[in-house]
Amino acid sequence: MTDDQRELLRIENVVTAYGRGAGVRAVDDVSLTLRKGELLAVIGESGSGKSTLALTALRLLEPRSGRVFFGGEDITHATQRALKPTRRRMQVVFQDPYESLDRRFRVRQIIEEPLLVHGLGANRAERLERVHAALERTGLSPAPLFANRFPHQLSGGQRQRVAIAASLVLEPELLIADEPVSMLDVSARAGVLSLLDGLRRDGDMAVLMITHDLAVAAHYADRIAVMYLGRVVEEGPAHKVVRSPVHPYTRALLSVVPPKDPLAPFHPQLLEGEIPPLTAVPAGCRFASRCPDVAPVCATVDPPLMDIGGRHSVACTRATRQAATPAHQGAAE
Amino acid sequence: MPAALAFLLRRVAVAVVTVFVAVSANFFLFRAVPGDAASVVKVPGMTAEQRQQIRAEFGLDKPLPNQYLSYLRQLTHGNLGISFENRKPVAANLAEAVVNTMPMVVVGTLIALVIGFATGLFGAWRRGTAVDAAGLGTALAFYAMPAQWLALMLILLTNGLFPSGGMSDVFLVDADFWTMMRDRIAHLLLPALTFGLASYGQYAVIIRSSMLETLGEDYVLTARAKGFSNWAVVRRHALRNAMLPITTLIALSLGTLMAGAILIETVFSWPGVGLAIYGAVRARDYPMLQGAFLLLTCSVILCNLLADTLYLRLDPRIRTA
Amino acid sequence: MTSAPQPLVDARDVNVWFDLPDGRELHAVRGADVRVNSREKLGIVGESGCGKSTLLMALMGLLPATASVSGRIEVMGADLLAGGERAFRAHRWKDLAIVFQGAMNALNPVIRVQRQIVEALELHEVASGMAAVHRASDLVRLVGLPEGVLRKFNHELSGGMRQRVSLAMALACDPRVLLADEPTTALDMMVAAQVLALIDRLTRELDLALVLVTHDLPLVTRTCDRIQVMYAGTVVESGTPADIYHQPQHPYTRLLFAATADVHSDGPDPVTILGAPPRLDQVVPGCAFEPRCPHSQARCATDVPQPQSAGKGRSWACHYPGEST
Amino acid sequence: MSATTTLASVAAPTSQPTRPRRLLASVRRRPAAVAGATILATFVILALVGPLLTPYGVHQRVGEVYAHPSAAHPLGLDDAGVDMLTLLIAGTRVSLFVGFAASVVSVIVGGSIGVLAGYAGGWVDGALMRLTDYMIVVPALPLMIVVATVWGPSVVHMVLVIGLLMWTSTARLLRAQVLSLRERASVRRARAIGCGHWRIAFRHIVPEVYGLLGATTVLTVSVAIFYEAALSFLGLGDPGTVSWGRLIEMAFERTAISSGAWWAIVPPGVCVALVVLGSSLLGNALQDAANPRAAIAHVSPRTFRVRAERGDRR
Amino acid sequence: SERASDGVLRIGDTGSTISTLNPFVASNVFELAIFRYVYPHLVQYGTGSEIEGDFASSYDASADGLTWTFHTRPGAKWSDGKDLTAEDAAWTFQQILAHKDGPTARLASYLQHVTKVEAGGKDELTVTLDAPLATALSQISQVPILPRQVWQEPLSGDASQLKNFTNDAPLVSGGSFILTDQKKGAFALFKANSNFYGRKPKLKGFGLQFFGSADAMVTVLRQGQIDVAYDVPATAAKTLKAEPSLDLLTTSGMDEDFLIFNSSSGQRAHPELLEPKVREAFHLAIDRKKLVDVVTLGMGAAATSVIPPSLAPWYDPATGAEGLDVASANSILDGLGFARGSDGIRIANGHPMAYELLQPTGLTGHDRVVDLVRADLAAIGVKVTPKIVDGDAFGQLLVTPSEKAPSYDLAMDDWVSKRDPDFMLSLFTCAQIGNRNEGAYCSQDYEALYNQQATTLDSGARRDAVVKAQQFLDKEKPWIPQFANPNIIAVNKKVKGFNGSPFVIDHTSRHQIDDVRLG
Ligand SMILES: Nc1ncnc2c1ncn2[C@@H]1O[C@H](COP(=O)(O)OP(=O)(O)OP(=O)(O)O)[C@@H](O)[C@H]1O
Ligand SMILES: Nc1ncnc2c1ncn2[C@@H]1O[C@H](COP(=O)(O)OP(=O)(O)OP(=O)(O)O)[C@@H](O)[C@H]1O
Ligand SMILES: [Mg+2]
Ligand SMILES: [Mg+2]
Repeated sequence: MTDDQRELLRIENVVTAYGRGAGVRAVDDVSLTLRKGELLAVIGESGSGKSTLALTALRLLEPRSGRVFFGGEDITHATQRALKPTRRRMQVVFQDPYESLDRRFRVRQIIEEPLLVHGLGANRAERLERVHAALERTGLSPAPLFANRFPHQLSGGQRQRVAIAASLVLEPELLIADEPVSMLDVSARAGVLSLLDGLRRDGDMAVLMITHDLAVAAHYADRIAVMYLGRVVEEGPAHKVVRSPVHPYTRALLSVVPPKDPLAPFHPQLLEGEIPPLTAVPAGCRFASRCPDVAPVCATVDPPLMDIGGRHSVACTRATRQAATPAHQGAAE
Repeated sequence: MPAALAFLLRRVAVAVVTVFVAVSANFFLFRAVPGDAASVVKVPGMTAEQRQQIRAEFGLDKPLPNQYLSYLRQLTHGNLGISFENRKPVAANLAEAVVNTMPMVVVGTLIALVIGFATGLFGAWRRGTAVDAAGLGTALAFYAMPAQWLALMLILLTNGLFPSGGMSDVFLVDADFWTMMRDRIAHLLLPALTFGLASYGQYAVIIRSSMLETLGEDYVLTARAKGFSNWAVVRRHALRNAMLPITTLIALSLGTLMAGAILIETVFSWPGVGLAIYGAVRARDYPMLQGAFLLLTCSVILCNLLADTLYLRLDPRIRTA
Repeated sequence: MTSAPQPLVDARDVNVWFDLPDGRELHAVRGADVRVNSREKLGIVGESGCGKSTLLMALMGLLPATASVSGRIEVMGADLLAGGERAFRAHRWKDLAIVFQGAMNALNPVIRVQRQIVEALELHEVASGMAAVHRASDLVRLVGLPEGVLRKFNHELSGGMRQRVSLAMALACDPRVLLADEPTTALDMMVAAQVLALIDRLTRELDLALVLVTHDLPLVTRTCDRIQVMYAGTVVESGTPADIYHQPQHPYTRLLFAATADVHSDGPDPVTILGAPPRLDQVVPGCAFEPRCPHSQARCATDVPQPQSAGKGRSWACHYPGEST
Repeated sequence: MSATTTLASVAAPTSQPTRPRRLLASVRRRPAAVAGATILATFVILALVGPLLTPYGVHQRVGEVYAHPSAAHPLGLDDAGVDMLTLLIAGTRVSLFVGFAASVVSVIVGGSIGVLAGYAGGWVDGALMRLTDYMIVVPALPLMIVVATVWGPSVVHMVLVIGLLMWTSTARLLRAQVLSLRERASVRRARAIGCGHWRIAFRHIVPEVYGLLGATTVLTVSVAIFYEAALSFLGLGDPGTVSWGRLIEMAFERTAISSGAWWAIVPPGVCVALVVLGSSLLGNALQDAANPRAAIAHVSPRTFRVRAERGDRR
Repeated sequence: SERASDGVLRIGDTGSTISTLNPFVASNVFELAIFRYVYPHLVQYGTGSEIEGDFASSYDASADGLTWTFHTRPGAKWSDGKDLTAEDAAWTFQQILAHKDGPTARLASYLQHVTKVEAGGKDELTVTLDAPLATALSQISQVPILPRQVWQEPLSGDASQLKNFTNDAPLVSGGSFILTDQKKGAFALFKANSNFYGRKPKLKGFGLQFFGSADAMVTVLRQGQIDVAYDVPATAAKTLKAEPSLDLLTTSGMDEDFLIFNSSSGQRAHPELLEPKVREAFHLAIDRKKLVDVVTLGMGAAATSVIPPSLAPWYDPATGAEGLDVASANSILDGLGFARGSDGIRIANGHPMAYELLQPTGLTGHDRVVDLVRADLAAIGVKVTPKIVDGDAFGQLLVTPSEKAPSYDLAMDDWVSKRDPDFMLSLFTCAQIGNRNEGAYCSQDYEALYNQQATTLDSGARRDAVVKAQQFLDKEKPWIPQFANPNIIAVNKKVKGFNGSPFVIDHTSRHQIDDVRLG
């Protein structure tokens, strides 16, 4: 299979802004590619534009510029009606399992609704069968026991599983999960994460997962994209990004996560200051104001995302001084 | 402070739009009612020509857009037209009514605020106790009483102790200042008290609930953790925050105050705005009604604007951000 | 020189019940002990709803009127529970200061930061007038903020700044013990790291004792000298971070570590602890962890395990400690 | 997979009652709500079976003008020698009808406007909200008086006048609610699934505001009854019918006070006050239940209790 | 003690208020009453229904009845000291006539047949009519004489400013009192006019206070803060009668309630209603005694003619005297072949005898009248559905100009008679269709009878003519009289010489105040 055939979602130079006029550019010139069966984790501080990116990919927001391809098809400006068949192929799971399930629906109804909307399943019995199958797949077994419950009769982890099941019934090719476990207790996280991991391994489903938790990203993702202030600053295979991070921001982020063993060495590298507001994005490198490695050039040059080899790209003048090709052009290996 | 200015400007813009809507709605509302001045000004044996003449007199024979434009033009000169009923300028009639209504509404509102604050604050403070329940119950009970009935009850209970008709003893002429004053106050007592009692309930309820809400805030807990006594916490931290919704309520309640005023003025024959409106409806005095509506809507809008400005002072969150 | 220094906080067998609107009771804290020595850093971990915040509130005497408490709470030798609100108030902020969970709203939105710091100074007669203002600016500088924040309102500050201001405020009266209830959960990883490092530094510099409540295990093992693991209102295990990590005695502790992923090493897959904590509005006859415990035996369902002490603050409450697969 | 079987066995530790029942339960827990519901129910029953309770007609002269209460006429007679109790019961029907019907009208109008504005957003929202702004600032009772005068007095007109002029708070409340619902994750998810506007509006948003709608309806009843009493008092009630407002008017117009006939004035007012009280108590409780806010107060003169008993340990 | 009320008669009233002091605009009773006391009138009514001199101390008519000569009092003065002469009167009348189709229309309606008015020197005035008129003096008694120095300005040119002339108090007065202060809807205060040309009033002054409610008025009366209360509701009578300090003067008044048939020729839906026999049946079915009993608490009187009983010299007791007789009523309708349907309602001309009854708002007690009448008519198989409309709309519906037939079936209204029977009788003339002729009744036979009474100058002969007209109306029954409302005035016993006749303060006489003393 060639790369092009494996490509599922491609985002090209997307800019998404809130508000009128130029607005606040929450996502500013981002390009990403997600292949079939791949788990891409997007990490970054709060407000860096992760959710906005996800909503744009889902076309729940329309980008100001740039393009969004899904399965090779340009959906950048497709109408909601035209998007309907595509919607079936990409599904979403939100952060808050308490909010994202309609409180008045039984689990069965929640999972059945996508089938109804897309006219799948010939009759009630067939739909119910699919609902049960989806429940079983997410580990809510025996399915009939759960099917008739209301969300508030389930624990947080179970609710998140229901949300995933409601996505799975449509057998999507892409699942976008916006912080799927951050509201869950440690004890329930692993279950949901390994479920997602398993689903894409045996179902060839791609997952775009947004997370705050670097450890989670490191453990489950194939690839990691690090966002800072509306930009992707580093993107590459998970083990490379975690083990040999190139961008100073990635390095700092990794350094502040303590290892599990209290006796293992731990030298957090704290960044000074705060993220500048989106309304006052500095000229030059956006990270320059907090960069421990800052060079004079950073104040003026806004570094593009450049491939540094091995499908690993970084947006940092220092790291890419040896100058590779711009990342999204060099995507074809 | 540009954020504050922007906020204020936005509010002013909304107010201006609303005033314009009100002005226009006013005009068309009263053109839409069946019958016009000609059918209203009662002249026995009026001929068709005379009818026509009256229509001309009030400009009712011109096309609607022209009438509308001239109405707007007159408005900009502060001219609200001439009353059908007594042929005096509407503005003069209204001014007199407003001057009469003021003492009743102001004293009444003061009474309402005092009782309302006392009940509301005490209730929130002693939440869940019998005193709270009794205070809240009484407040709700007064809130539930129709103002006109409350007025009648007060008359019944005071049994002629205080005058219950008009603003003063009309036969009291050339009396000295204090006698006049005493007479005025005696006349004001029952209407103002009715007004106060009828409206204090809503203040009490809102003050209590906004106070309770504030008392549940994290910063109140912080203040307690700092070692402040309960009362000091309320005084320093809760009160000012609890004031915020009350400001809006008082501004907005002006509109509903009118309802109470009409009824109370009717019972006590108090020659204020309420009675003027009621009389104008009965007499089909459309210019007068139009003027009164404009006055009331604009004053509610103005009060809202005032409340916004006050909010700006009270709540720094609006001032910046 | 006294041989055994008196603990700053010594709470024993604390129970907290909440009256529920339907007349039932919720037993939120079930016989928990908290003991903090001078300069000691105590961490309390546990899942959401296990009673961590409630326990802290009990120590400060800030529980709502619907709560009832039993046990003994001593702060610097004074029995506060016996002394009532007045006794608690005497120690608040001067001896015990707290940074609240979700400190996003811990500042009064309509009062400037300066006033809120100064009022605490004046109340406890630490300083007043210009002296108080100077101390306030010292404090904000101490937590790494520019003096300008003194003239700001809550909404003008970022999350990290609010947390720092809360910290500055807590330090205003030179307390002996700083209680911090999940001071970093609402923050980003980087900011959280900054705040935590700050707390760590300040406790050392100012000779403070610290009680740090959180559900982030790696974080607490990194910061604290001693850890208490709570489950369903009970302290199930306590000890030094090394004890807890390397020789966990309670299966819950072990599972908590196993459920956590590690960014720095490729360990095995994190595990799930099946099921959910018990409802605290019901009586739990045996070990509260029994329904979720992979090693539970008949006795666990009926007998409440009593804490076993191994000295030096090391203890656990399990019928079959150290058992593992 | 063994994990899944165990999962089921320990699952759902929190089995709470379903939402409507929870709502009911939370209402039942509030004494104020129970009192409100009881008052309303009593009056509704009175309206239904009322005519069976008295043997007299509403225009039947049965004794002296303003005769004192007596065994035969527990509430005395009115200014035409008609039994007051009979009138009061007859008034219950009309007043309650006007109250409930007007509040239904207003909730339908306000609800539609609120939901439409909140859901559609953009210029639709802008236009509807300017309309609402205007309706809020325009003095309601005077406007009702004008409209009622022009339309002429009848019960149906009264219902429409009141209903069509007091929907603003409902509209605002619902708009705010819908605005926040629209951003809710569950609604976003519905959009992501590919649900159409209709489905989102009527399956995901509107059902969420049912509770609020119910609460506002009950609350609006009190306002409607108020306005009925006010309009009737001003002589704009249907003279062919008896309502509480008309009874107060008649007492006022026909010198009940100077005749000392308190029994002609007190009962209708008490009835209005009771129903208004009942519906605001119940309505507020429903609103709180539909829209629960944290019911904590960190400051209270009472403090937590100290118990001697020990926990279940040791 | 500071009350300026010593020697001042304090009168209370409800309902009516003063909103204008401009006699060209004014219409309500109290506004007109003010002009009666403040402005001179050539003649006025006495205490009964006879006319007497006022500013004209004597007057005579030419033999043909077309020219009236008035001799006015010499040496009279306005309150501002200016001379008050016949020339003032002539000027006023001429101005009214000059703008009669415009701003002076209201007053001009009293001078309908006047062709010329001339002053013959300072003390004489001649008025020329185009036809002999029985009501000439009665009409002239309504026209106030205005001070030229005040009214010159608004009456100049085409008098277009007249309507907006507010004529604020204090007015330049020529009558027995001077209006010193007045507030719309609240009160009017008068003091005696020392310049008055006639017999000086015995009071230092008097005042009218308007109450929003009868209750407030009655309370104040009982406390002695007013001396006289007009318009006392029947319901308060019992309480006031028990009050030792008060006298209660009760008479059946000038105000009658009528059931009105749509008699317009355009009324085609229910031809049976045009049938006098059917109307007769309605008349027989209505229980007037019960109406008087329930609605007026027994204090009013049954009405039988369009002229109220209290207008004694003109009222014909024999007219419409037949009382309640449901059996006869039923047999009349049976006789007409209007059989009852299964629901008990008669069928007439293929339609059930079910009618809509228009009723104006704002008539106290009317709902009860309608209810009783409904029940009475139901007893003869006639169904009536009341429809209530606003007073103005009611007026418009009833007096639609003749070309558009009014569309109602039945209506109910009340009318207050004037002291001259002409007014009530005029309501049925064809000329009044589209104005006051509610029901649009028109009959040439009646026109003849009406004109005869209107032009007969001899009072005995005129009475016969008036009786004939009443009897004719009783036969035709365009309206069915129902009952006369009572007229109740409560007077403090210290008030002496108060005239409690049904001709209450009706703005046609000054006697009620001028004759009063305070003891
Ligand atoms: N609806 C909105 N209107 C205006 N601005 C918005 C909106 N939603 C997000 N933003 C802004 O866009 C920026 C990016 O937001 P986004 O939610 O994508 O961040 P995020 O990385 O998902 O953050 P978090 O980790 O907090 O979820 C932020 O500055 C935020 O304030
Ligand atoms: N005021 C209260 N009334 C009733 N129950 C309460 C109250 N406060 C807390 N609880 C209950 O007490 C238990 C312990 O709550 P607490 O807030 O102490 O937990 P926590 O460990 O701090 O959890 P988290 O990590 O979510 O902050 C929970 O079940 C909670 O629902
Ligand atoms: Mg996000
Ligand atoms: Mg907590």
